[in-house]
Amino acid sequence: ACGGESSSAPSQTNEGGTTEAGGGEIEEFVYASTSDVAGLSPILTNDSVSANVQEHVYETLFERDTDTGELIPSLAESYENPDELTWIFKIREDVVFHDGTPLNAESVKYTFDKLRDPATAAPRASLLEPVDEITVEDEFTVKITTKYPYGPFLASLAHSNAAIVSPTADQAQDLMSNPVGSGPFKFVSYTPGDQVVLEAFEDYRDGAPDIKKLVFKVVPEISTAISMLQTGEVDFIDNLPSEQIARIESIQNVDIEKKDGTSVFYLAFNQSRPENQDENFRKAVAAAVDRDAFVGKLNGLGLRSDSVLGPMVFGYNESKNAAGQAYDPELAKQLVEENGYGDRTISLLTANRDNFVLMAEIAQAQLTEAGFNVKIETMEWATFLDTARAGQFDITFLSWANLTQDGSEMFYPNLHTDNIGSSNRAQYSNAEFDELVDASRTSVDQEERLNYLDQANGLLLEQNDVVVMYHGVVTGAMNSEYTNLILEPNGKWTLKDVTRK
Amino acid sequence: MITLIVRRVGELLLLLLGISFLVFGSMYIAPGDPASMIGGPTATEADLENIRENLGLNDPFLVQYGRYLGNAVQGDFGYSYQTKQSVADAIAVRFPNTLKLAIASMVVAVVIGLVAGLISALRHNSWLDFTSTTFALAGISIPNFWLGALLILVFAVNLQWLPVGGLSEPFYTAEGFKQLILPAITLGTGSAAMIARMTRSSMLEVVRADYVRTARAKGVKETKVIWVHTLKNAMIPVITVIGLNFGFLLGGTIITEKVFAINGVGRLMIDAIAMRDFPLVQGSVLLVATLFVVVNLIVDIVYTYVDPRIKYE
Amino acid sequence: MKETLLEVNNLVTEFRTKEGPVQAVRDVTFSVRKGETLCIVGESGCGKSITSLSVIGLLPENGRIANGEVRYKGEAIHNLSAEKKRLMRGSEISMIFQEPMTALNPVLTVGYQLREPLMIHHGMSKQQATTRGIELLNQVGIPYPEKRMNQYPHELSGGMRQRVMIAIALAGDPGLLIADEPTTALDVTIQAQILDLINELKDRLDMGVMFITHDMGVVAEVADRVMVMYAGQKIEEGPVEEIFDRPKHPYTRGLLGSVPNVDDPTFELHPIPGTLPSLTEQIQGCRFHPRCLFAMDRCRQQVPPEDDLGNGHYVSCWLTREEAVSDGVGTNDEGTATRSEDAPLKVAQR
Amino acid sequence: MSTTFSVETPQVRTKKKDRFVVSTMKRLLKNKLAVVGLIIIAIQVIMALTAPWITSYDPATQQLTKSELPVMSEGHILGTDNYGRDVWTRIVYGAQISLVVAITAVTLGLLGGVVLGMLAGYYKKWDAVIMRFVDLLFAFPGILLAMLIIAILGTSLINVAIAISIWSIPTCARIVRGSVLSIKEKEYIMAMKSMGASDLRIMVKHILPNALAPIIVFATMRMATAILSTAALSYLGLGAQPPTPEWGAMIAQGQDYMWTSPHLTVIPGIAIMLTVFAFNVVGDGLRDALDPNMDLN
Amino acid sequence: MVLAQTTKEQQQEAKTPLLKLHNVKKYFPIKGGLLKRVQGHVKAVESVSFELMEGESLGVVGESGCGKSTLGRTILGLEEITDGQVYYRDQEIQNLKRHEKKKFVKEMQMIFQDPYASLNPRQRVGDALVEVFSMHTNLSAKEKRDAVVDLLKEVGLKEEHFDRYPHEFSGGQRQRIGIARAIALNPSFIICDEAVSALDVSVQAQVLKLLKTIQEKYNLSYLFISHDLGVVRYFCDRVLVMYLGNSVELAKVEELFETPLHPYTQALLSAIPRPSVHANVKRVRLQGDLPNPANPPSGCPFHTRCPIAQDVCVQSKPEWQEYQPEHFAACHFAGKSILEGADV
Ligand SMILES: Nc1ncnc2c1ncn2[C@@H]1O[C@H](COP(=O)(O)OP(=O)(O)OP(=O)(O)O)[C@@H](O)[C@H]1O
Ligand SMILES: Nc1ncnc2c1ncn2[C@@H]1O[C@H](COP(=O)(O)OP(=O)(O)OP(=O)(O)O)[C@@H](O)[C@H]1O
Ligand SMILES: [Mg+2]
Ligand SMILES: [Mg+2]
Repeated sequence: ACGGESSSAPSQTNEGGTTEAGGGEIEEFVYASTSDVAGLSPILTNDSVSANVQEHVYETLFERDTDTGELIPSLAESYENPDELTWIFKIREDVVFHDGTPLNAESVKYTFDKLRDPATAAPRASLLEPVDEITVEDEFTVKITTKYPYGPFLASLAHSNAAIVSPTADQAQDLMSNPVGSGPFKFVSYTPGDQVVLEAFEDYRDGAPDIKKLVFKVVPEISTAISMLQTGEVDFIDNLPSEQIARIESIQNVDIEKKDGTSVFYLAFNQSRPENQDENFRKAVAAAVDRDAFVGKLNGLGLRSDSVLGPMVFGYNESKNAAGQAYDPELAKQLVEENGYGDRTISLLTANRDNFVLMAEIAQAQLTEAGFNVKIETMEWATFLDTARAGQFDITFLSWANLTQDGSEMFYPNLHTDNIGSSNRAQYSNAEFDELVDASRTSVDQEERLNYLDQANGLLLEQNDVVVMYHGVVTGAMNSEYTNLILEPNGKWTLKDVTRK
Repeated sequence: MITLIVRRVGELLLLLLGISFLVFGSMYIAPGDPASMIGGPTATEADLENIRENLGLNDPFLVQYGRYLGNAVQGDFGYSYQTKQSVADAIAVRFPNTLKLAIASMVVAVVIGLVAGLISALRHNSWLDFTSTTFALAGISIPNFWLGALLILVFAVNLQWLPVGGLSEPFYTAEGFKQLILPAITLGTGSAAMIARMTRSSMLEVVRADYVRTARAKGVKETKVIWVHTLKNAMIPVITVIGLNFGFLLGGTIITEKVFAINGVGRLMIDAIAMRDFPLVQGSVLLVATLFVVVNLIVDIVYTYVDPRIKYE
Repeated sequence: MKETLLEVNNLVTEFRTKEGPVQAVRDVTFSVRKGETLCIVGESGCGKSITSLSVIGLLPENGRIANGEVRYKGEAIHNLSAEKKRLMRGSEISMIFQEPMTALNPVLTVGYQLREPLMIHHGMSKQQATTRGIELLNQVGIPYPEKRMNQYPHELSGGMRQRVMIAIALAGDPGLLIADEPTTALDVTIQAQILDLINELKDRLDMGVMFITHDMGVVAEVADRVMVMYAGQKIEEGPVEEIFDRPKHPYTRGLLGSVPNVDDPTFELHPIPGTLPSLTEQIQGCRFHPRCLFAMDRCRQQVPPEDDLGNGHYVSCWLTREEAVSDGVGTNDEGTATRSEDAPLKVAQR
Repeated sequence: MSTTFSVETPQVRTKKKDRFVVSTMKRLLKNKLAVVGLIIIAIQVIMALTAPWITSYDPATQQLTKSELPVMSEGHILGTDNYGRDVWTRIVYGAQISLVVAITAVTLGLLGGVVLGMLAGYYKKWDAVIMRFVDLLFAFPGILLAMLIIAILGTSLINVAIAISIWSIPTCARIVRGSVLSIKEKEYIMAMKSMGASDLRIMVKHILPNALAPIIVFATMRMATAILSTAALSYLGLGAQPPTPEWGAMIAQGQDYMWTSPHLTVIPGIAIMLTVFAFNVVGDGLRDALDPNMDLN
Repeated sequence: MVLAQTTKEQQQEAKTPLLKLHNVKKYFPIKGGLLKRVQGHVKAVESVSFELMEGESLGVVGESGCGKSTLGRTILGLEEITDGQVYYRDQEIQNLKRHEKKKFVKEMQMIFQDPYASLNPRQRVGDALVEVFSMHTNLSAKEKRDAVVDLLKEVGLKEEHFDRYPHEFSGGQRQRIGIARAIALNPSFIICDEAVSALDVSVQAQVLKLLKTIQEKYNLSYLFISHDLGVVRYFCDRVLVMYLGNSVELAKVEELFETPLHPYTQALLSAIPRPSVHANVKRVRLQGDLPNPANPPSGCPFHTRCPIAQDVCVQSKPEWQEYQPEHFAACHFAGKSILEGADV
């Protein structure tokens, strides 16, 4: 892997050293993630780590343009939308799965039906929830009808869990441990808890990638992973923690890539509690929390905007950048004083991972400053999800990665009345808001949708129902021997174009 | 001996029954829904309900536990909720790493512990004794997550002598051996200290025994007094400590595995608990408990060789 | 008279303790001849064991011979090098201890422990040592010696263990055997066996024996000569008949008066009041005076010198110099001290 | 009248004070390491008790503009952490937490262990049942047990204390049982039985005080373990709730800054190590002072 | 000093046995095997019967492990009796309820062998004695203390000893404390289990004298367990000889020492080292060791070591018979001298 030039890396691979002239194939490329994949079947998983691997093995009908964020066809060649409820997709004809099976309309129907089937218990079955029926029109044409007009449908199809799997393979083997897709990399081996190894798919339609062997390694401690990046044991890591950015920057043989992202981190109120329905209370909280100072702490890995839909999300409107209650400690203190908000103990629920603790600690300190009486309750993820879903908190921090980069996909699960008791952890219920979101979901006119989403966004900010802490910045750090990493705003990345510098 | 083994196996089965009930019960009452861990934050209530039904989580506790036991008796320890992989397979992949780590740590612990303990005892009250006692106590006092991080910082990142993490290479290769060093030290230090302490006090006690005086009265050489008439007797309590520590090591690899990116059972366990992956938690806890009992059984058997007074009928 | 084996002159043994140095043996002089048994008697803690350990050179770490000398066959041995002392132990002087349970190493076979001195002192091969070991076990009266060689101490009874200890002690053909209360832990019937064995071996091998005990019965049984110790000092010494029939020191008489006689139904006990002083206690004059019923002013001020009463009988007591001993104190036929007036307990009225 | 027996005791006259405690302490103070340990513990206790007076900062107050100041910065002798909180203040308040959690955990664990061990040792018929239960806890990997308990009870220091206490029970029960088994055979227990003393009286008044030495040593050593375990659990994110200045949590948090501000991990690391070391050496010293031949395993 | 005395003759005439044992047995189960089931028994006491009169001292002698202590404990109910009856003043006392037992607890006391182990080392001796009164009387604190001080004086200690710990006393003094505790509740019967064995001769003599004085004062009965025949001869009125859990001989002390009937008694007597250079006792040495009480020999338990054993001794167990008035023995050849059968 190390090419001819001297490298600071102590031999991380035993086959290192063999090189060839020219553009340079990359014999082995190692990516480290802090947790293991749940599995390798897009149908049965729903986590970003698994998605990272799956992105390289499978393909979806549509994808986002990395720069513009627009949806562009991928496996699909084109689509028609004859009426609001009907979608006709033309599938590319030159695609084969790694096992040799040709990818066609039948494969698409098979995959989607499997995903929808309750017996499969697919975690992301809801992606295709609006789908009514899927029919194969001809070898490479598939028609999908929906139960109701569904605006973000194409975005759903670009979701990595909607990737197309090889029906023959799915029937023959367990895709969870032995995946077969049509992507640029072919599955080699999976050691649970340790690593997934892929190799370049020589018959890939756009030509085989330079990376010949791609390793997804589990390194649970990010510090360890960074150390390994430094010693050359690892070539690429993503999701750089803001606390360590300075350290990574100081490492010589590593390049950092950054890009504005779609994820949003926000403070939410438990709106099922009457105390929290008090508009002034929320206003006081919003005024007390200094988001600018907080974003400053992120060392450039956060984007400051009041808008719930960030710049990289469909539905964003610049005008909402400062539409929320601005930081105003005096106002906060005054409100607290006037209304006696300091008298009750506010439980600030937070999961003990990512930046949540950071947000909680800073917010707690600032709220305390303003006169509130806040007690942090950290929980492990599993308990947090349950506790939040059941609405046992006053304030919490939530986040949304928004893989589809579509505003409806943020608002509907997180804030729509339909989802109270499940993903609407804020227990937020506002008829006007629901209406706007429904409209944005059912309309297929993108301009119209933009408008609905912006109005909904405004509604939330006006009443400080959501206090946005920051929007994520997508990051990756790669060994500087290599280049051409594709980072997407939703946090996904592709290594298929990576080449030696 | 056979009776001992048979009885211990019987006790082990009872123990495992108890532990499995405890684990099952605690996972059952613990908040956190496995379904929502599978479904992720986006899952709808319908998705979750579907998953729950699919995993049989809606059945009453005793039905679930009974089903688990029934399968376990037939050697089927279930499938991971998350990965759908069989628990046996999931553990089989990781166990060699944990075992490797535990054995390497034990080697470190025993070698350092015995040497330090013996030096302490034989140079009783000298500065060597004082130093080694101090180090032993310091060894027990270091939080191992901290020690691990410091070792990485010094030996892997700054000096670049040893790899930062991983345990993928076979231990007999140079690379594999190097991979083992830091984690083994991190994990073994505490045990080394305990063994050193026990060796020291046991030696000091035995040296005062009447039979040592007898040996001297016979005119036995001082070196032989130590190696023949003292050491074996002194080792008896030390063996217990070694056995117990090995048992603890097997169950205590969690933090070391995390720090050194080792794919072992310890990490599997915490991940499984965090993900509410009941079958995996069960499987790995039962494994660790079994090992603990087996190791102690071996210790008991070793006893009969070291101490002829011990007889198990 | 047989040749003198062991001579101990003015032995002082000192311990370093937290309270400073203490003397456990204070200026003790005695000797043992070939084929003779010297019994050392005295209450627990009077320094019997320490005396014997000083002789064989096995004092505890904090102990040392502060003064005096120990000679074996005329040669001073208390200041030999550690290595020379080691070679002397087991071959010239052997020792057996009180607790046969703990004096043998529980994890080594009887055979191993028995072969060891043979190989060390006679340079025997393992084979030879085994053969000789079996002979030795036979000699000390252990049935099935071949089988015993492969057994562990815990598989033997207490009496058998003590026999093994004796066999080990004899293995190096020592000239002097030190037996430190070898029968205290045993039952009377077993004790009788062991005492017979030691007597027999002594005669057969013409050894000198230093026999430590606090049981006057045992003394009468085995001793040729007796040395009585009190609080680290020798207070009386003499042939066994002298000591039993004409005890001179009130302490010796007290000891004899404290042991009920099995054969005499009319026997009355005459206990010595009080207890042994601790090592640290400062006592002026005779160390026994606080417990002595006949203590005089002189006793409280001056240490009594040792008087030679002839016949090998020595005593350190001012009373022997006073002619008026018989005033109030007589000696009965048995030689036990009696007093005209008893010293009963003061029993308060309830 | 007749002569009176002198029954003067040569020993020094007794003060009303408990000689056992005094003499143990005397012996303990002869042990240099133990003295060092005692001093460290004393300092820690003082720090814990006087926290508000020896620092003018609040452990939770942030100064985001003054974050990650190095050691010996102006106004912040040990620097500040990533939130600009004064590290010295947090260490001082952390001492409180470590002590309180450890004491709670050890006390609860002792309670359980002593009761179980006492019953098992004293009543033959209960022995098997209790000891099997103890084996069960024993065979259960420690951290895992704690994690399960915390998973059930939720993340908080109190639950950490409970988890650690449960974890202490088996060892304590074994030690107590061992002592009880040997003490039970002592003649003074037989004597009390022959006097018609009740089992409860025998256990509480006659066995317990004599089984105390190993329990005290165990408790001291367990303090060390408890502090370490609390830190480990906090490190795993299962202990202290932010912004509680728990040392383990401080290490975990500081670890992200290990390369830029190493003092954030090194200082709490040293604090833990010193404290744990102190309890260990004192425990060790106590063991020697109480009974050099005692076997804790 | 006026002692409340009744002469021994008077007591004997009264003929009310204070304590009566009838075929008392005590077996300890040996557990083993896979399920720890009972695999056999240590027959620690195998059928012992005797009567003890008021004011009398009965010695129990025998080798270590022959069941002396077990017998004592069984009488006190500290060990559950396996079979047989124990009567105290004609009332059967085994299997009594707790509250019924209390009465007898005051009546029957025990003094133990090891002066270092028989006092709670963490309890001041005064408190230890006070506790006795607390358990059985309703005295006030002051009264209790006074009573304890009296007791201390009674056994030759002083009031100032009240606040001391056991380790501050010598062995002999501790034994006095043990005696004080035993007599605190005014018992009629005391079991002395090797009460003087661990003491130095000089101290032993002191304690024996004290025990005698007290006996006379309170008309106590002693069951005096010892392996020292000299002490027994000095101290006791009658002697029971035990061997391997069996009573082999019982007689008045003079008679037993002058004309022992059982070969074991004879051997025991001949094995005692006499503290006199003039004693000329014919010695018979017993061969071998005590058999294992878990696996006793058939027939007469002594036959394996008996110099005069015949076939009948191997086959049948001799009965416990009264050969002379008040002189019991269990031997097929009772009265035969072992000197005849032994190679001396
Ligand atoms: N290592 C030591 N350090 C200090 N004092 C000691 C040491 N060993 C023995 N002593 C003291 O020396 C004195 C004599 O002890 P020694 O063992 O000789 O007594 P003994 O006559 O053999 O008694 P016993 O009959 O109990 O065996 C005792 O007071 C004892 O406490
Ligand atoms: N609790 C017990 N469990 C099992 N066996 C016992 C128990 N107590 C005593 N024994 C056994 O019963 C037998 C008689 O014991 P006991 O203590 O009564 O003998 P002893 O005559 O008092 O001996 P010693 O003179 O040594 O005190 C011994 O073999 C002993 O091992
Ligand atoms: Mg001695
Ligand atoms: Mg007994």
